Amino acid sequence: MLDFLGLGTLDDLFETVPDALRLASGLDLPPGRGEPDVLAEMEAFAEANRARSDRMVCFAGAGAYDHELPAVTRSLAGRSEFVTSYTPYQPEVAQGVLQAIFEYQTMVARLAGLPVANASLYDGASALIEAINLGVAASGRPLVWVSQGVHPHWRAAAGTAAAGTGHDLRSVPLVDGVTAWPAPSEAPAPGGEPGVVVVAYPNHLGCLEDLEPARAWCDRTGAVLVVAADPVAAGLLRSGGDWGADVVVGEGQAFGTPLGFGGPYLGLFATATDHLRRLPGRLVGETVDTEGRRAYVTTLRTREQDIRREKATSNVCTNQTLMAVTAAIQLGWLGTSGLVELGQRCAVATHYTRDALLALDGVEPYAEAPVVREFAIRTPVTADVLLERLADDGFLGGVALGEAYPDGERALLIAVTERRTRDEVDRFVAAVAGALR
Amino acid sequence: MLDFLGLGTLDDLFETVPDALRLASGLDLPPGRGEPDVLAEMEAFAEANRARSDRMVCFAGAGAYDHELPAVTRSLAGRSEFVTSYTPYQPEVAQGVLQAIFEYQTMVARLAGLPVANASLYDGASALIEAINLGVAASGRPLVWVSQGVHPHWRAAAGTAAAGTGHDLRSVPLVDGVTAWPAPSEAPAPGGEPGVVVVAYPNHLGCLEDLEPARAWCDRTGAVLVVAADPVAAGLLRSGGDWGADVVVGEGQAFGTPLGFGGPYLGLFATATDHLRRLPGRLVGETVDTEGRRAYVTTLRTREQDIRREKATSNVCTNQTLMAVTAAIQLGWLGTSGLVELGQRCAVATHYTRDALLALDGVEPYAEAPVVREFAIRTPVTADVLLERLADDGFLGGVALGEAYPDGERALLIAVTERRTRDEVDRFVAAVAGALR
Amino acid sequence: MSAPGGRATSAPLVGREEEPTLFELSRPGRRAWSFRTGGFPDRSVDDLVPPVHRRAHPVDLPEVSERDLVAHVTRLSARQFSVDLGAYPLGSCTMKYNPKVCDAVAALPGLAGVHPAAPASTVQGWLALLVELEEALCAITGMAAATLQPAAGAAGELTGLLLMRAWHAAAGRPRSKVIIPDSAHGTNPASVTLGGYEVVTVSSDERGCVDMDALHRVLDEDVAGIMLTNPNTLGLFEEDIARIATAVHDVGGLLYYDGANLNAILGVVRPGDMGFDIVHMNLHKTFATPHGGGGPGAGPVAVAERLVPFLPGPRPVRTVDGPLGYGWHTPARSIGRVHSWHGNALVLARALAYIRVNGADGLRRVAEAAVLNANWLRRRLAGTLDVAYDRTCMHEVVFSAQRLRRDHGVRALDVGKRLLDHGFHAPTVAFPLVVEEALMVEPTETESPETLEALAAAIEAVVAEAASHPASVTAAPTATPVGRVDEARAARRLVATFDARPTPEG
Amino acid sequence: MSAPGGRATSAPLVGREEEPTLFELSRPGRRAWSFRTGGFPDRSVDDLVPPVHRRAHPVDLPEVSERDLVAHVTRLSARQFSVDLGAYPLGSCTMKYNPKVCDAVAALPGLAGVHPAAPASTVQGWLALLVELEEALCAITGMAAATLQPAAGAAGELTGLLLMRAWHAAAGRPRSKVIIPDSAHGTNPASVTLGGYEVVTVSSDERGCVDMDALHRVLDEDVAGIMLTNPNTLGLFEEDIARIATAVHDVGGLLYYDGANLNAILGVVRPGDMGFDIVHMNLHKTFATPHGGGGPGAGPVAVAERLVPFLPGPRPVRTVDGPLGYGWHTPARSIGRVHSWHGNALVLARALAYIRVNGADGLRRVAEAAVLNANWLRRRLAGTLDVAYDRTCMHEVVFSAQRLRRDHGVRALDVGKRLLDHGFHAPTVAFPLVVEEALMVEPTETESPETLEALAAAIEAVVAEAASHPASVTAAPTATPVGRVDEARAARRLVATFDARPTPEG
Ligand SMILES: Cc1ncc(COP(=O)(O)O)c(C=O)c1O
Ligand SMILES: Cc1ncc(COP(=O)(O)O)c(C=O)c1O
Repeated sequence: MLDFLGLGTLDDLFETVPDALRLASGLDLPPGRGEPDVLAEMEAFAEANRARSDRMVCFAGAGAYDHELPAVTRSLAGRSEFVTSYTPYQPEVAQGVLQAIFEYQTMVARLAGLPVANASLYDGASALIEAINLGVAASGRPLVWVSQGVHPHWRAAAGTAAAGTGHDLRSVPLVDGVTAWPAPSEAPAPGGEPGVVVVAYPNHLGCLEDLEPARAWCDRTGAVLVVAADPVAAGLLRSGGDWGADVVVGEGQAFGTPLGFGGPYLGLFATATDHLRRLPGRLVGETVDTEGRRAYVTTLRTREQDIRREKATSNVCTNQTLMAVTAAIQLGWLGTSGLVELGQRCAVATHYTRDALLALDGVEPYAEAPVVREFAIRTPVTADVLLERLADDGFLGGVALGEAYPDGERALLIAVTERRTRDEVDRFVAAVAGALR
Repeated sequence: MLDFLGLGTLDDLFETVPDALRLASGLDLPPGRGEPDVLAEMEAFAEANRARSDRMVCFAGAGAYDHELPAVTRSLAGRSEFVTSYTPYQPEVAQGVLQAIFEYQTMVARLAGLPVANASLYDGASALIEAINLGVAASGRPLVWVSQGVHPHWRAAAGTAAAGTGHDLRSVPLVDGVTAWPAPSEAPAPGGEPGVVVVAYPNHLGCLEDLEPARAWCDRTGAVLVVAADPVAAGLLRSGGDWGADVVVGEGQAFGTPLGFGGPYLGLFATATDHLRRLPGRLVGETVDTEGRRAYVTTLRTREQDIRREKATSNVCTNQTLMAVTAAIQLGWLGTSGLVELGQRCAVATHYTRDALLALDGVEPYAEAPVVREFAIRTPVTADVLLERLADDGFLGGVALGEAYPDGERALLIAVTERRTRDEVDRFVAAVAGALR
Repeated sequence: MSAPGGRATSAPLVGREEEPTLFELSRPGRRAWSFRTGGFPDRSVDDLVPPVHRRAHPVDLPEVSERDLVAHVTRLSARQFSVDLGAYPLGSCTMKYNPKVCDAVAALPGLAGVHPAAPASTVQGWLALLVELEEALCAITGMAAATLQPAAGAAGELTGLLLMRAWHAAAGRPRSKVIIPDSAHGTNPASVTLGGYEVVTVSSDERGCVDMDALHRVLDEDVAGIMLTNPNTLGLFEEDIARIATAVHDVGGLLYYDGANLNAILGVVRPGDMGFDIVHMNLHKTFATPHGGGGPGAGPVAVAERLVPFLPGPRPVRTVDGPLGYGWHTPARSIGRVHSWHGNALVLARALAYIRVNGADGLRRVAEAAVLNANWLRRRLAGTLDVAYDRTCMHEVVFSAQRLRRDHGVRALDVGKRLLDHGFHAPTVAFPLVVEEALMVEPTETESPETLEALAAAIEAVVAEAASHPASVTAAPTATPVGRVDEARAARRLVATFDARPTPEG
Repeated sequence: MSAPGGRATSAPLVGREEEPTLFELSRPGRRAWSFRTGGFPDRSVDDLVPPVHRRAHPVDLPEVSERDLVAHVTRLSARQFSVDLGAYPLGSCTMKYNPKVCDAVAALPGLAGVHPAAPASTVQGWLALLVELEEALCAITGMAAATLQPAAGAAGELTGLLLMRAWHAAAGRPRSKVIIPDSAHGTNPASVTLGGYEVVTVSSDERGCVDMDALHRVLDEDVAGIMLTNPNTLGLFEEDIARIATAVHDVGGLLYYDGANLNAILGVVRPGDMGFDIVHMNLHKTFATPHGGGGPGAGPVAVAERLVPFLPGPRPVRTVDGPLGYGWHTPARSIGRVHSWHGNALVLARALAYIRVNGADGLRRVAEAAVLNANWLRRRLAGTLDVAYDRTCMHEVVFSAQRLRRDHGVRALDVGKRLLDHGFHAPTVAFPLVVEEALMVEPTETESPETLEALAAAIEAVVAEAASHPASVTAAPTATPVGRVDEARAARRLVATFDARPTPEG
């Protein structure tokens, strides 16, 4: 091939790279190794993780949950046609991915109780950020009220992004586990009239809060209501749309994606049709081919960065399609009854666990509002210490509530999914009792 | 649907089953359980196996080897089109499996050094039995000389089958690790003029033997020479065909199939064109479709049981196609150079291990003939005791040679594949030393 | 012709181009393999292997990159129909959907990574699993014990016949004949021959069942036994089974049950209760093993009490004393091994998982749905095709295309080929032999009413087309990756390896 | 129209029939799910969840059996092109083959099963892995440290711009503009806006590189920095990079390297050595993450020493004291989090495995092959299509179909569509914007010479056909699962969910 190009050596290929810049001695990396050696090295990393769901019983949640990952979802989502294809730029050879996304969009819209959903965003945090951007653009007001019930990492990420957009994010505190919105009578504090109001459902403490006050503020001020909703709880709870949300965002990891140390996950995003032209990210629509057969294609592309460039609704390009396809498969696996059953099983197990823990000496509720899959407790020792002790007993005992909340160091957030059994919970409660003794 | 059939209850479907025979109280089995529960139960069985290759270093062989199972082979062979299809009775929608088998047949024929190979048999033992049946039919003489170097389980299975066919199987003993064929001068003992002569290469002790004497006997008597050859050693060794075999059989597990407690494995079968009409099992041939495009189809079907019934060459129907497809993929992965490399690595590691073990006090060679991947040693304690001690140290230390061989209880057969590292071997040798102390 | 070399184009998705063989894609020097670093001191194989044993040239295998290997095999897979793609109403083959959880079971490192010769103390999980499976299969069949060694149905048949032979021999009255009905699966007569017996065929009566008179005519003291499938391969239940059993037992013969497909009788009736002495089962039909393009399977054989001492060994058993819960045991008068190891163990693990998931209740529902679906199709298509035996069938139903052939020259085979164009696999054609132009349909319990209706509608459409445009049917299929394949040429000019191809022109 | 319900026919394999949606296949009461038995005492949810929160009706989801779900999704997959099926010469997208061993890595239970909030003491393996990846990425780019949090390239860009902003702010001289070339990828301007900057575009010169004069005209003290891709999106190396760097640094600006695709420069030249301050990488292009139909990816950002204190946190680090080897650390002036957790961790694990398998030598060979392949195609097709900039390119090459359009009315888009009929994915069309009727071809290093030749031959054939039978090209594709798709209608009559479909006639 070099001959064909009239070149002498492979180095000549890089003739356009100035000599002075070229790496003289190669990369400072070890030489290549055989795949089995590398796999063994990676297995050694894996072995060094004690907190793996096949060896430690998982009560951690906080936005990442140990739900059922059925073989059927894994094998279907692992089909190489899905895994090794690109963004469906050529719809004629991409109907598989396109139709799967179309089905995903439909399911997410139904979960959210809103008419449109996009083809995915990176994760819960990025979905929230895009929702805020959409809300500010729609309302024309950069003041954003964010309930402290929203996941602290998502709030942090939104804060990071706000440095660029200049949005003014104000935290609204929780009191007794639910957001203490300013009373309607108060001067619209903090910060003036909000353009966007963000609330989580259930919130980070696992608590269910009444979304009416938030909706009322939006009605009063013309703000956009963003609800960060747990899509698993949708089996039992009213949808964001039903509460009057303009945008519903969420983390879709629970639908078929492994814990994976936090990624890749799946940002869910649904909205009302008014906001269609502001929708961030990809959207698949139904159409026909030249012979009138049903076909799918990415649509309303003029919103997107590759066409609109600096005026795009968002900069997102690569998204989480494979996770979206996975979620569509998993939601198909669950079906109407499975989602209800899932919600119920989580709720029953969560309440059983909560009751048993609260019966222990020294354990107190962190908040009293109703919960469905997660709850926080206060303990006499710090959460970090407690977690270490529980880890030695084979339990990932929860997530320390941490600095984001008052006295959070002594508070533990505990999630109980449908994968937990009574036996596991009983042993866990005993281990907590032991650890506190 | 019952209505459509004019039936009242599901029970009515079984109206043709006499009442007296119907199960009144249902099967004596527990009620159905959820898949996750069952998976957990199966995981508990798995957990109860200490001898798993991810936790114990494997030096066991004896016909089942711990070779590399690359991710690429596993993922390709796991494609559901291969896994969930039937025997390719409709070639127009089965070109995938058919072509894969055609490629497999070609590769097996080349490994064997013979022109034709079938589409697979159950395992090494069944391939041997079919070869004996073919040989007796071809020679017209039911006397079969079987070298004791042939795997004792295969010999046992051949003996079982001989009860039906009436073939007269005679063992020819090993002396110094190689078959002691009757001298050409001797009265053709044992049993008269053989119709079939069977020899293993390398044999069960791992030893390489000269196949000329066996070939000479066949030439003299018109017997069919069957060589049970290790296909991995084919990277280094002369093929059965090259030694003059009429039929080459073998166990194909080493090519991409997991140890799997002994199955499903893969019976390899190749032969000379003279024996084509006696070939057992399926055979794929190339042909064309109506438009002249290359296509594949199962052929010479009149040999098979579904057409020839009691006159068929064999009763085999379901075979091991998926393992054959797997082997074709794995042999494609290995390629010419990989098979050589594989053979070399096994040989180097095997000799290193053998030398180190023989340097230990009390360890002696069981045979002196040359070896490539496996060898036997004599130890002062019984092999069973030694294996238990080694298991406690994390080693599956080999396979007890056992009753099939003289003083076999104190002999251990040790296989060293390309997956073993020097560090593992050094630790193993130290463990053997410790166990013998 | 296709460009050779590592050509990555996706013919299957977009058209009907040939896929070159891996040999044509090969280029010397390319490779995909990689091994662990052993770290052993270098040694030349020439020092290790004597020259007489060294091969002169390496084995010629395809040399391709991993990329080209993956593209090739993926494209091959795209030229292959499968259950996961669509319905496969192939009678006698039970191409049902198998739950994916069984794949996960078979892939567990603690099952898949276990060496078959590891000491019993280190494989207690496997031994327990096998014992539990044996017990479950006995409960399902109503037998006393089972061997799990046979690798497929035919291997099970031969094992059963060898048990029969050993039993008669032990009783000191060896016999020479085994009776099988004319509708029997081809493996039955082939196995009988291998078992050292002579095949005696009994014909079916006009209802598709064993003709009792014919049976009585052939029964004598030289009959070792009879092999039956019940429901038989016409999908019909042998109502006279109790009388058959008595008649055979009366002459000292044994009853063998070809339980290749148990779908129809699970939880309904048990071979043991019908009087059978020996039963083989195809776990790859009823018990959740996908067929893998032709295998692997597993064909355990369960037997009545009196045959237990003859079972192949070693068998996994619960130990009665000693520190271990499970061990190996070879029965006193064992016929010996019938497999290199313990049978197709990973297939056996799938089967136990499947039985556990279904349980007693679920297995019964399997039978109900399998039989309901077959009868629904029988009724639904009764006006379209002739039903070979128009009575309640079990899990499969045999139609006949005799009239189509007579009136329009369209054969059962053509109907099957045309169905491929409709996206369905063809039914079994030309079997069972006792029905002219047979089309044997086994919908299985896993297809939905909508699929059955779509299948029926497709068959209706093909039959209608056979009358209106017979040539379109006989020229089918046209929408498949290749058109109708020249089978005669394949046999006439045998090319069974790439090396046997005539050298290409030019 | 397709029969609704759980219809199992394999349209994709045999024809071009539609696949119904899962909603149409749904039948109330069917189910696929099953859960572990919890064993908790029964309690009614009505006691647990106050009525105001309870939904009135369950969420309407498809109700299908596992069998129908599998058939549906498998059939969808059969309507999808992919790298594993064939070559995907999509410029700027780097659709290369990724070794399967990386899938095995991402599936390891000890990596995939780890909760992201588990205490550091229980995730030492993950922390070590991430630190080692960071170090390797720094070695490759010549930078001091990196954040692994960004989930894709665009997220990396925004992170980089926020770092730029924080740095200028910390230095007390906030700025308002960022310069990008007109050939830049669309995410660059979009990210600049989100970073709070104004986009200033510089044009390319006639050689396809940044026009130095134009650059000097826009450079001033209000410029926060410049975003460049080098090789740029025309596949050309910006030879003047050192002068550009000096010029930008001279006005106090920073240089941002859009390293979406590093294939061309691995082991050849490092962004750090060219003078860049910030680099993002798309691990899903260069480092072994298959694209998953559009994602997930990972877009780590590496920075020069002076920007390290601003990196997002918490970062995985080697600990200097304490009992643990690895821990978390948030830099002093961190811009904050840019991900819900720690980034797309399983993608990061794949990348480290890929880097280890290749090593320094292998990565260099990647660059050589990527560049060699692109230049070979450039040369091979120079007589067939116009090369936009006919000079040595790097890993991709841009052709123009301008003449075809002018002479025959065939556009770049049509050429791409017709290539689909030849079994290849289309090149990138209509990007970069600066080339009329652009056809941007990136063969990648994983395609063989034979594949390149087959691709070239197919392009030649299409170009010839465009002259002889332009209508066949503009009507393409015809051999694909669907014909050319009506994109305008999709936007005009938006149907973005099944519920938005007009109710079917009848
Ligand atoms: C009725 C019947 N008996 C026996 C067999 C033989 O089983 P196998 O193919 O597993 O050898 C089959 C299946 O092919 C069958 O359908
Ligand atoms: C040059 C260039 N920059 C940036 C991006 C954006 O990366 P991502 O799609 O991961 O957000 C891409 C890829 O799409 C690209 O090709």
